[in-house]
Amino acid sequence: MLIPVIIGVTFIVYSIMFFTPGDPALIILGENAPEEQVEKLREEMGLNDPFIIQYLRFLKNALKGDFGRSYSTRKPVFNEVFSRFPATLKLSTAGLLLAVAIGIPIGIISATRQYSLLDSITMVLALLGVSMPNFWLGLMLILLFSVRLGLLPSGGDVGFASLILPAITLGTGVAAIITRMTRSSMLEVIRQDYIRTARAKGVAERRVINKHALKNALIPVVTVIGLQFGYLLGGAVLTETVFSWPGVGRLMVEAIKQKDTPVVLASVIFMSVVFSIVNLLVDILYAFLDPRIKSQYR
Amino acid sequence: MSSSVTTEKDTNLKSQAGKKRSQWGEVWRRLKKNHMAMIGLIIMIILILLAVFANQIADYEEVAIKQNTANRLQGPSRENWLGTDNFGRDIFARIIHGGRISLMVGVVAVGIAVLIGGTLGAIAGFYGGRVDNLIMRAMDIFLAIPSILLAIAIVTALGANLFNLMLAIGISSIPGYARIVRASVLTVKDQEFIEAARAIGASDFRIITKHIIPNALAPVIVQGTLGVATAILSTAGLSFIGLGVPKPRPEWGSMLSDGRTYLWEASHITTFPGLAIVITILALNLLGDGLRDALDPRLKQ
Amino acid sequence: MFNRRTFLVLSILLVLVLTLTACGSQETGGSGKDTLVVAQGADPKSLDPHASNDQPSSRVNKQIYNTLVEATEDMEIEPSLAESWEQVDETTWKFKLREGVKFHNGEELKASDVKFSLDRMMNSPEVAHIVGAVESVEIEGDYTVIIKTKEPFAPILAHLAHTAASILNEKAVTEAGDDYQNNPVGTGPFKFVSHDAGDKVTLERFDDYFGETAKVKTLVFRNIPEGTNRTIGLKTGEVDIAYDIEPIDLDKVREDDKLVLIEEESLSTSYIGFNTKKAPFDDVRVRKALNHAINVDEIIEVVLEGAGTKATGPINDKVYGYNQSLSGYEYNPEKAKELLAEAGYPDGFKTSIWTNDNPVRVRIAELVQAQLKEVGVDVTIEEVEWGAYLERTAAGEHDMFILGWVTVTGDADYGLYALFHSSQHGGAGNRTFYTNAEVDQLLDKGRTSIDENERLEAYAKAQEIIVEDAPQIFLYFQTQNAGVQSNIEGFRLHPAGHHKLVNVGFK
Amino acid sequence: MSDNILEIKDLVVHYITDEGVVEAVNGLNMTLKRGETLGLVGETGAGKTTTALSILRLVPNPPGKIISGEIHFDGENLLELSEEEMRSIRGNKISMIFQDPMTSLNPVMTVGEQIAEGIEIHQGLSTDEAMEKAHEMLELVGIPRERAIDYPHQFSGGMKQRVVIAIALACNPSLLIADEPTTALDVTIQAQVLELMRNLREEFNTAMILITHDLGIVAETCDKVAVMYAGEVIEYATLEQLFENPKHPYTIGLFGSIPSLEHDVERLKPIKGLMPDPTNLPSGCPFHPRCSHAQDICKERKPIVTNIEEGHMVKCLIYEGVIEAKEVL
Repeated sequence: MLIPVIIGVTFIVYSIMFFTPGDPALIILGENAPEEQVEKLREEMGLNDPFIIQYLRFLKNALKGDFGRSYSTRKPVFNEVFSRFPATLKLSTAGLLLAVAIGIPIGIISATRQYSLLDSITMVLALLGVSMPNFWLGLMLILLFSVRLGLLPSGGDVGFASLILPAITLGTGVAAIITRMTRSSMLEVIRQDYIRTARAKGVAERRVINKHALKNALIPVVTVIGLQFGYLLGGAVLTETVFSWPGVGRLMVEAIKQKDTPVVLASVIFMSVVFSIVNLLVDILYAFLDPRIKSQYR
Repeated sequence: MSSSVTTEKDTNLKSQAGKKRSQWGEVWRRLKKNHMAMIGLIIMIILILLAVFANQIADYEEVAIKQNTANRLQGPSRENWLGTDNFGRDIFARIIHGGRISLMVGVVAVGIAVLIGGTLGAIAGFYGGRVDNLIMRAMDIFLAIPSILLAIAIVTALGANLFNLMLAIGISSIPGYARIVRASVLTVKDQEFIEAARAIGASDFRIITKHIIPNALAPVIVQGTLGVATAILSTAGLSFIGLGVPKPRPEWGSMLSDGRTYLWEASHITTFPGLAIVITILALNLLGDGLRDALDPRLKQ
Repeated sequence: MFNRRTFLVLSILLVLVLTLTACGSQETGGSGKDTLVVAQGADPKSLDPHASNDQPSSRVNKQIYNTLVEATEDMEIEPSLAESWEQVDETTWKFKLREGVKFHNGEELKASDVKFSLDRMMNSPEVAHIVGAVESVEIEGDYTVIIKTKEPFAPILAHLAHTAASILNEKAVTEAGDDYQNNPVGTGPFKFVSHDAGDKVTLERFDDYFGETAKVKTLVFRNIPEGTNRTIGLKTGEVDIAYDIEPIDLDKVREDDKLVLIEEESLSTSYIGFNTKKAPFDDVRVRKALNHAINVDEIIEVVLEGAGTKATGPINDKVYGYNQSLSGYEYNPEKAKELLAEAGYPDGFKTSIWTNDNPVRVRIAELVQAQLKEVGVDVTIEEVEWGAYLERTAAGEHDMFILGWVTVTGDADYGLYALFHSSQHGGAGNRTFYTNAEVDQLLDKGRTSIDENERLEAYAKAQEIIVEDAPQIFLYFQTQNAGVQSNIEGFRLHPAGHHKLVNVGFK
Repeated sequence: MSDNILEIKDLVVHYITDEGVVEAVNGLNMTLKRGETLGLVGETGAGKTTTALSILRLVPNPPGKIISGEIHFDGENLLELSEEEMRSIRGNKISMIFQDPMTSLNPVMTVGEQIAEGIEIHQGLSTDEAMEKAHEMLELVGIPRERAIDYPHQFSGGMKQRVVIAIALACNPSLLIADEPTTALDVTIQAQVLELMRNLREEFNTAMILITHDLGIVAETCDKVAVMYAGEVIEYATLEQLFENPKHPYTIGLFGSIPSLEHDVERLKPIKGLMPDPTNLPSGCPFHPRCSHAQDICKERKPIVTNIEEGHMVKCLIYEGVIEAKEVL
């Protein structure tokens, strides 16, 4: 399933970019290159071929890791994007871990104390969390922790301290979603008959939650986490811009401004592929959590 | 974004809600009892009124875009409730006019997505088989591209203006609606009243428009309400990275972005448009959650 | 059981990520006395000086490489790799190289490296124009280089001081091939360690440097695009020197006891160009009218928070050849309206102004839009992407556009020729398509004459005519600045914008 | 030690919801002797399951709440125990088999683990020992021990209910509550499962409360029968007494509503009307709106317990002599 999805993604993104106004040959050669030279380069680059031919050529090269060269730096695009990827991965992973580490326990506690004050507060905060644009949250965090308090760095990837604010920025929305999801999933599971069965066995409440309810409740949450990774990657574009984080997202924003189409193209494809792979991993994790699916695979 | 997963799951349950007029009355009664949803609704009504009467409250030409550099970077005061920006423009007026853009993009983008996604979903669900397979696989591929990235790609390609913004955000949220509508079509497709309609010779088109669409309405309304919130967030995000509406027209995301430079000296330029976004999204989420509960009472036991 | 294990795994992962990043911080983030962290607003495009002509790259390349001659902070030409030189005849220059200069790879600098570098430069589309006057580079033995120009070219030394004229090691370039920019080798006080794309460039003191060796062991250039973030970095101490403090943040740095704000007039000018081929801007009265209609002081106040000086003409007093007697255009909307009426536009007209996404320019455009509205000119702003911006202004599709120019060489030739000579229409620099035979003649004279007085006279006259013809709205000369920790010593701003860091150290 | 393993006195349980207070159990009284099997019958919503859950103190709270009453088990009032003491009783001395085996088992745990869990908790055995015991229990209910490592979805409905029974009997409880244990199963499987339960009950000498609305099952299994209506026991008797001589009009109605093979009934006489709205129970005798013998007094006066004969009790004004109904007497 992964391969056709990736091919489909490249097709969509390539088609979008194909219809971008602006002549790549002109952008490469510079503004006042002679007409015949431009035409020669167009021919060389195959820009005069029909769309489908150009796409297939692009796909062929892309499979070899060749996404062409950046218009602005002249470096191979794949290297450009790939060299930025660790930073994005680090940020997204940190954001996700933060979100999971906050969202799941809080969601569980909130569900086990439904209608309590704690539950209400949690729900209000979670609602705020999903309603907040992350770039604004980032700016507000910078305002508080960097500008006013001078505690934390506001930009760049220079060690743990510099990861804190971006990870919170990126993780908050997801944490809120995971909290809500865990809570509702937990509430649903707690109502199930098998939880009553466990209680009727004399299992302590703590154990009922941890052993019987949690794993079942996590099954839908894991799907959400997988889907949220796409949101994280998208959010990384904005978060990286706010925090001068040297990842793929900011590369992409810079490339957009410089009209560096190959870089934008490759960035979107790259992130989509990562997203697809993450979802594949989630499916595997899913099977690990849910024996009903595992036995289907056997 | 926030609740799409739960909504999808609940589609089946909800499809029954839309059958009779009187059931909408019932939905409204339930919605009225939900205080949070009512707060959301009231906020939304206020925001819509502000947007509609923006020019009466603060004239676009004379207040929202007119520069007054002598009065720049002022904090909140009696004259300028939310202060002024770096060109001395009243931030409150700009937020109201920005709200017009946000709401319009939100509604139109969701409209586009519902129309295209809904049609695709209905066709896929109704005809099934290869058509279904083809459409839904295409949707899967669309879903593999994180929606904000897809929107970025489209706006980058087409150029940044209001129309392209709506189009891009609309297109990037098509798959969600396709899935929902397909799911509700599948649940009602084989029910007896459809069979009955067929038996008296109703055309496919008539069955789809008269029977299936009303049944898919409830989940689409919920998803649409939450979708407007997502679209507004995306609009702000795209504007923030410079893919928004042209200047000097105010837009929340670009106001935020412009304010970044002045974060230290005049943080109100950044704070207030952000708050406007938060309030709007919060209201839509409250309303959306409330609608979901009202349309599907079984969930809220 | 399950959840314990999961949380255990998660927390281990978390700790792992944290420690990984924490390790990263120790090597670069520490404010140890031996590491100097410099923040600038963009990532260097390339550490191959022949493949880039952007300020961020020059700022790094300046530390890695040397040029034959060097312009000081006062724009005086000084020996660098060439210890002496002489002008043999009108078109021939002879340079005597310093002996015993080592490249970072241990090779010794030879005349052949100089020839190789300059030849390579002449073939590079990005920077060839800087040595466009050079006809050939010859060598005599290992330490003598002879440069011949096509015609007499007075500012040759200033051009050779450009960072793009940096001397590379032939062997290193040949060996590295395509990958040279990731393995740059120069003779400068710092040698290259690593370049984390989009993030930072790390350099290390070169102990065999031919001059006095650098004060700090490690030099890190960090890329922090957001101006506010650079200032914050300075405040939190993670950055030692921050270039280009946002105007709005200047007071913050000034007022901070632990920081020093260094300001200096620069060689860069900002202007709004007209398309003089296109109506109504083909009428000099309209161009003058708009010059009067624009309140430059307001622009300087709003956009630069006062950190700039109003331009009186196309170049400022830092540039050799500046005409001191010019006074520029005063802000006078009434006069502007009169002139417009005279030109046949009593009710103004509709036009457009182009800008790229540079926030300063966008803000200028917004102000200009509002100011011109007062005299009846209705302006729409079009934000055009940088590539397309250059492309389309070169093609003459625009009405008005906002651009800047840095007279890097500090010589009027560089500041005027490309912008106003009719041979330079379009992409070469003259995007206003300004054509004036007399100006052409004066600029040619300034370029070829080797009599300094004659040159000065020609440039003075040329500036007078240009201001009178007003192909641009002359805006301002931006004051350049840097915020520096107060324990830093030896830092000076260079008017060209790329500052030498060899002498910078901690007190 | 008393003869009665279980005595419920005046139990009142309410569910407090937004829509109103559901009076699920209203002053219920019931006793059960050691080793005896009691059938608890009644229509859906009569409060049978709530009663059962009250004994285990597992009424979901919120919204459910035990308002008042006493539940004596082995002489101890369960309602006064701490949660911890209660836990040591659940699954150990009292255990319960739930209605739907499909949903009663945790889908992500192996059946072995689920059986062993209770054993491990209550008998202080190590995990391995508990698992060994679980294997034995599986065999006891007729499932090969190798299947202990399988997950519930790998079993059929009847097999699952066997697993549930194994869980319930794992600690050899003195009281087993079975809540419609066979309703969700195929008819053929029902018989097997009932047979299994009967055998095991005898083997372990466990007292049992069998909740059902199937009088046939009651007839085959039970010693005593309690008929519930609107949260009260309205008739309590031995099996013979009830089947041969039902007293309460509702009970009679129940018999009337089962198609019988033995007696030739011309047509079924389902009880007219529906169960009353539990948030708004009728005044007086809760059955009066549906009762063909009802008179005005029935709306006002709540019937009390009348002893018909030894061990046969009924709550009806007819037997208090307040009203007359010839056909019934």
